[in-house]
Amino acid sequence: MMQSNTPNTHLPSSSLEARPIVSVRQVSMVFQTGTVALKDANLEIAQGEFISLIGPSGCGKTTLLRLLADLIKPTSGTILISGKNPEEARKSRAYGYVFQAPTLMEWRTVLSNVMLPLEVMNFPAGERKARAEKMLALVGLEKFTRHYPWQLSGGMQQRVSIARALAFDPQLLFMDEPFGALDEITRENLNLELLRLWRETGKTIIFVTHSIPEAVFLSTRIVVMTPRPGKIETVIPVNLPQPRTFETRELPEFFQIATEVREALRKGHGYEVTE
Amino acid sequence: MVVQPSKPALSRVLLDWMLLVLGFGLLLWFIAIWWNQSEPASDAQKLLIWGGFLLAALGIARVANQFVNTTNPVIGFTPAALTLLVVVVTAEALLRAYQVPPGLIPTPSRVLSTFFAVRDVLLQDAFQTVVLEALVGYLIGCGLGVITALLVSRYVFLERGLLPYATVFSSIPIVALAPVLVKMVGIDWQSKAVIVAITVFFPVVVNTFRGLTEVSPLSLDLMRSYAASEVQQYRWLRLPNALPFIFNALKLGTTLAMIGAIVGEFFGANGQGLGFRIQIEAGRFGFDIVWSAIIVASLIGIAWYNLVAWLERRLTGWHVSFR
Amino acid sequence: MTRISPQLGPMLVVALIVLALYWPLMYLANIPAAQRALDTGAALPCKTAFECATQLRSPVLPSPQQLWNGFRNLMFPLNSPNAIPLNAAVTALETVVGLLLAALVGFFFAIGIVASRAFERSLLPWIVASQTIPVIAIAPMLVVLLGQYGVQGWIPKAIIAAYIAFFPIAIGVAKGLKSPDPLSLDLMKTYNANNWQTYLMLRFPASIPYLFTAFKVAMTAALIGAIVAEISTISFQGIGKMLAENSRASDVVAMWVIMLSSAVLGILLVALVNWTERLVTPWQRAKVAATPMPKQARVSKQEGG
Amino acid sequence: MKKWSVLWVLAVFVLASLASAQQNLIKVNLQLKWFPQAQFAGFFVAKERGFFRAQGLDVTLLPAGDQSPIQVVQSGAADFGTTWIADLLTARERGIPVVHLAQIFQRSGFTLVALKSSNIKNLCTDMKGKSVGVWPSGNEYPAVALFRKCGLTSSLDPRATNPDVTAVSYPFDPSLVFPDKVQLVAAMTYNEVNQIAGLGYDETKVDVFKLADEGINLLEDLIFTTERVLNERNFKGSGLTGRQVAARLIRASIQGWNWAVANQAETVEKYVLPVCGNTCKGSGTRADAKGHQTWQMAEIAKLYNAGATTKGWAGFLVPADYQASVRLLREQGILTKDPPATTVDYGPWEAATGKRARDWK
Repeated sequence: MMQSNTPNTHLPSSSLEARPIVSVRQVSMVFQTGTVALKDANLEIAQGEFISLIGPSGCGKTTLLRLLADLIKPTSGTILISGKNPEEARKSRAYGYVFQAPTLMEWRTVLSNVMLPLEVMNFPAGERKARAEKMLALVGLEKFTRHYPWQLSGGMQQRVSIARALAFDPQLLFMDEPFGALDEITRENLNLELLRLWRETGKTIIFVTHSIPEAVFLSTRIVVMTPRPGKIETVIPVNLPQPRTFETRELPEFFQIATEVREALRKGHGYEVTE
Repeated sequence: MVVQPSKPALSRVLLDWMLLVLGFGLLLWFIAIWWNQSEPASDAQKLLIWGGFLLAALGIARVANQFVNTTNPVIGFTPAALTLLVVVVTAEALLRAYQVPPGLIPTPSRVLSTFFAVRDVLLQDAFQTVVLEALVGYLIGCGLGVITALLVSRYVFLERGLLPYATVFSSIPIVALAPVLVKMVGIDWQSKAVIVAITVFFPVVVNTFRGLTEVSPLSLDLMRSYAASEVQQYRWLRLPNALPFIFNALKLGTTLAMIGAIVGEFFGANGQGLGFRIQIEAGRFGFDIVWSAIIVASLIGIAWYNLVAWLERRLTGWHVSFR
Repeated sequence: MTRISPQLGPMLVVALIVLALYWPLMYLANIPAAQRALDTGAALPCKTAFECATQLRSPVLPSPQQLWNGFRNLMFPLNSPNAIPLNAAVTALETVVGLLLAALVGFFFAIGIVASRAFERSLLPWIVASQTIPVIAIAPMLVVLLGQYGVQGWIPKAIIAAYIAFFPIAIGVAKGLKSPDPLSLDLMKTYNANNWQTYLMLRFPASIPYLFTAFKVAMTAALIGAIVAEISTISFQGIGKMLAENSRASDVVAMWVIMLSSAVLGILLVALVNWTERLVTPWQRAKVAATPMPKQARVSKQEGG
Repeated sequence: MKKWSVLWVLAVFVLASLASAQQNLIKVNLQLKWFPQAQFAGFFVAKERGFFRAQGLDVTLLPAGDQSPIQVVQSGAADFGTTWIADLLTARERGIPVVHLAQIFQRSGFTLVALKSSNIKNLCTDMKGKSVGVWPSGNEYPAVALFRKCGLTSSLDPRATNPDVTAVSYPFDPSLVFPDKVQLVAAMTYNEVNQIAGLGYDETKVDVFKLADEGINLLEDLIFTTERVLNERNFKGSGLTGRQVAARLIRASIQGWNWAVANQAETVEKYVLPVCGNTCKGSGTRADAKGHQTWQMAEIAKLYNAGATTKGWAGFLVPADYQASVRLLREQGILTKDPPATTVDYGPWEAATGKRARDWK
């Protein structure tokens, strides 16, 4: 059951100065099959952060994202997005969502795929095309507006879906392993582009991955999650200099933080066989 | 360097066409000498006809390879046109050689000349059968089918309570309905329209429902993340997704509609219609007129099918099947 | 068994609603007819139009009582040449033989279409066109023609059934034969498999699910073909013959009974295909059990509502 | 005991079939023009009273619905058939080698029925612009001949774009179209006239126009076969020629017909009612099956007991009647040329009756 939200509840002390854009308190999710997908999760995310959720399969990272997006409802606990409950947030179109797969509508061209949310949200007709074209330029696909999705590579399709998520200018971006199916080279390029986008737009991004280097490279903070039951093991800040470049991956701090993450994952027995 | 597939030698190409021309020549020559004969041909001549047919068929099989890679639809149709021509000419020659009575099978030339003689009446018949009966019934049946599928996909109760029946009903031989419906609705065109509507209804419901529900779950999540209303969800996701499925049913429906209308007329017609004409003339051994009516029905059927297929390409050009 | 239970309730409710609507509808349809019959002085065993509505000889909609009596009259004795069971069996035989014949022809065309572009170019347009020819028009000719060569009785009907059933099979099997992914075809190439082996080991097995899907459509088509053939040609047995006969005799109740029986026959024949499919392709069953149908679509929608 | 009686019946049946096998009966299929009813009483009598068997024939009487009996005989599913003369002659003109063997009915029973209130007094002058209900499958020729004779085009003519008369085809039951859809409806004197009466329109309310009175006396029920059967040297391995079998069939049939017409009540009771099924009642008639068939038998007798039959020449096709039918069909353009002489073969009838056609006066 959802608990009633009281905006003036005392916030637990944290290192964050800004008012949190996302706040997760004591959230648990138990599926009908009895699986405990998420247990007592607590998390505060500030405006402009890039948060990665990392962990092995079954640790509840996608569940957490889907809970934030109001695609499912929590069994217990409270979630606030910009002070609203997730359903209100969804209805006020507070976030964009990028799925594991591009999820493009095969009957629409690249341009009209990006225009889809604008049509759904009744943006003025004149504005839609301009916005969509701008977003496509942002992801470097301005030359492919008239193509159909199947004419693009997987990486390009995923860029279209990012452009689509940005099209209506939400403050929050939820990304669920968006680059999971791509090859390493494409993935690194897209990582850079994503960071550029993040800097240029000032969005808050919550990013699900199970790649440690990717998480370290992208994030301002890494939320390490462990399975059975799914829970937040620890939150590791990433204080690598901005803007990050290819060279960032060569820094000793990069490896240090990566090791920290790996150890946190191991601590939660994430990779050990448990009976 | 890319090796181009070598073009067949010119002499080979010529040989293939020679075969074809020789086969046609044999058949046409026989038809010419037997045009006014009323005696069966000799065994040697019959053998010659079969030989001509085989030569022409072999010729087509080889010539067709030259048309395989063309994108021009008219040129690409050449092998099919040649096939039809060979079959028609062979039929003409064989029917003349064996002197098959026109009361059993009329020769193609006889059918064609009859066709021109009776074309006006056949066009009137076609109007009654195609426009009033098949088309009206088709539009009603398809329209109701899509609406039903929308409702069924929206309400789980309807899906569970109605859809199993629709699936079951689509395996019912619709012809069995025809006499009952003609009795119920009367012998005018309306009864045939009802038969056609029922015939096309069930495939449309079943197909459209599949199209509306076989949507990727991620796309549904996406629509939800946009807080899209249910109407928007249908408008932007489910209906476009269902279009290829709907068009499959619509294409299937064109032939079902023609057959439904014609069969319906067998159980009573008000003096017009292709089914009426076929029934009357078949009873009189007027098979030249029966075949003329068949030609009209087929031409309309093909045109109708292609019209729907054209619409499909226009509206669902994005679909896998057109890549 | 638990799998059908969620449907059972709603199906029963719908059936009950239809039944409940049937009575008023029947009266609505029949009372004017009954009134007319009474006005013209027809001798009926009833006095008011309301009373007569359930007893008309040619009702617009037959009353349940009439239907029940019709069923009793037409079902027994089981082996009577005028009862439904024997005639339905004859029609079923024609249909099944027609389907097998259609499978043979369909496979031939499918292989031709897949194996040779020249074949496809020369014949496919006419295969499609053949379906627009109303089979009912050529049936009488075909039957007389076949009769010349001693082919009589149920065989011509099976051939006519095959004529309209081969098309969905040809198209479906062609799709199936083309369905193996390029990688599997490349794999066969690495084994240096010849064409025949590729068909036998890869393309045919891959086409089986498509074949059965096509069979379900084709079975209904074949049944329609058999009935149409019986109606429009010389026939002394079969559902179509009963239909024609009772249509000529204007026995409306009998026509309803035959129509409903042919519906049951159609359902049974399609069920036969389903059953054969389960028997022939056990791996499909296992797959279906392992991965339940993608019903997430439905789940998400309910949440969204 | 019931059990035993069943066994007895079985035993008798087996013995009977053995006996028939010993007799080497020749299996013959005779295609009737319609469903079993008194219209074919003579054939039922010949079968059940053993007239066929006495001729060494085991005759199966096949019922018919839509299909033309000519198609059935031509396809070989039946050896002989009964049909109408217009059918036979048009089929012959289209190259189907059918041969007329014996003429059962000597008069036409085809009529058109109109409500008195519709004010149709003279067919030729009043029919224009009207709808006429006819049966398909070759049963429309008498009506076509009438339309042509009156100089009217009809929708049955595939060359008439704006027909004077709309011919409505329907599945034989007049109640489907009369009197709502058509002003005139085809009816046989022996069947549909009573069905129309059953609709509430008896003789006081309708006019019955007999086409014979309008000069359209096209002969109806006759026995025919194909040249192939007739010229068979060894009919189904029986050792008899096709002609001999035809002669035996005609002999037994005439015998059956004479008996039936002489013993109408018994014929209906014993030989018609047991074989006629659903169609027996004549849909819509006021009478029950027995009443309808008794009435039909009487009407049929009138068509049989006319012309040549009254002179003791039952089954004889009177050359003058035949010529009149041919002339009529030629005049109306239904036939384009005279049928060949082989269309009528008196041989089997002469062999069956011992009379000679040329002796007819």
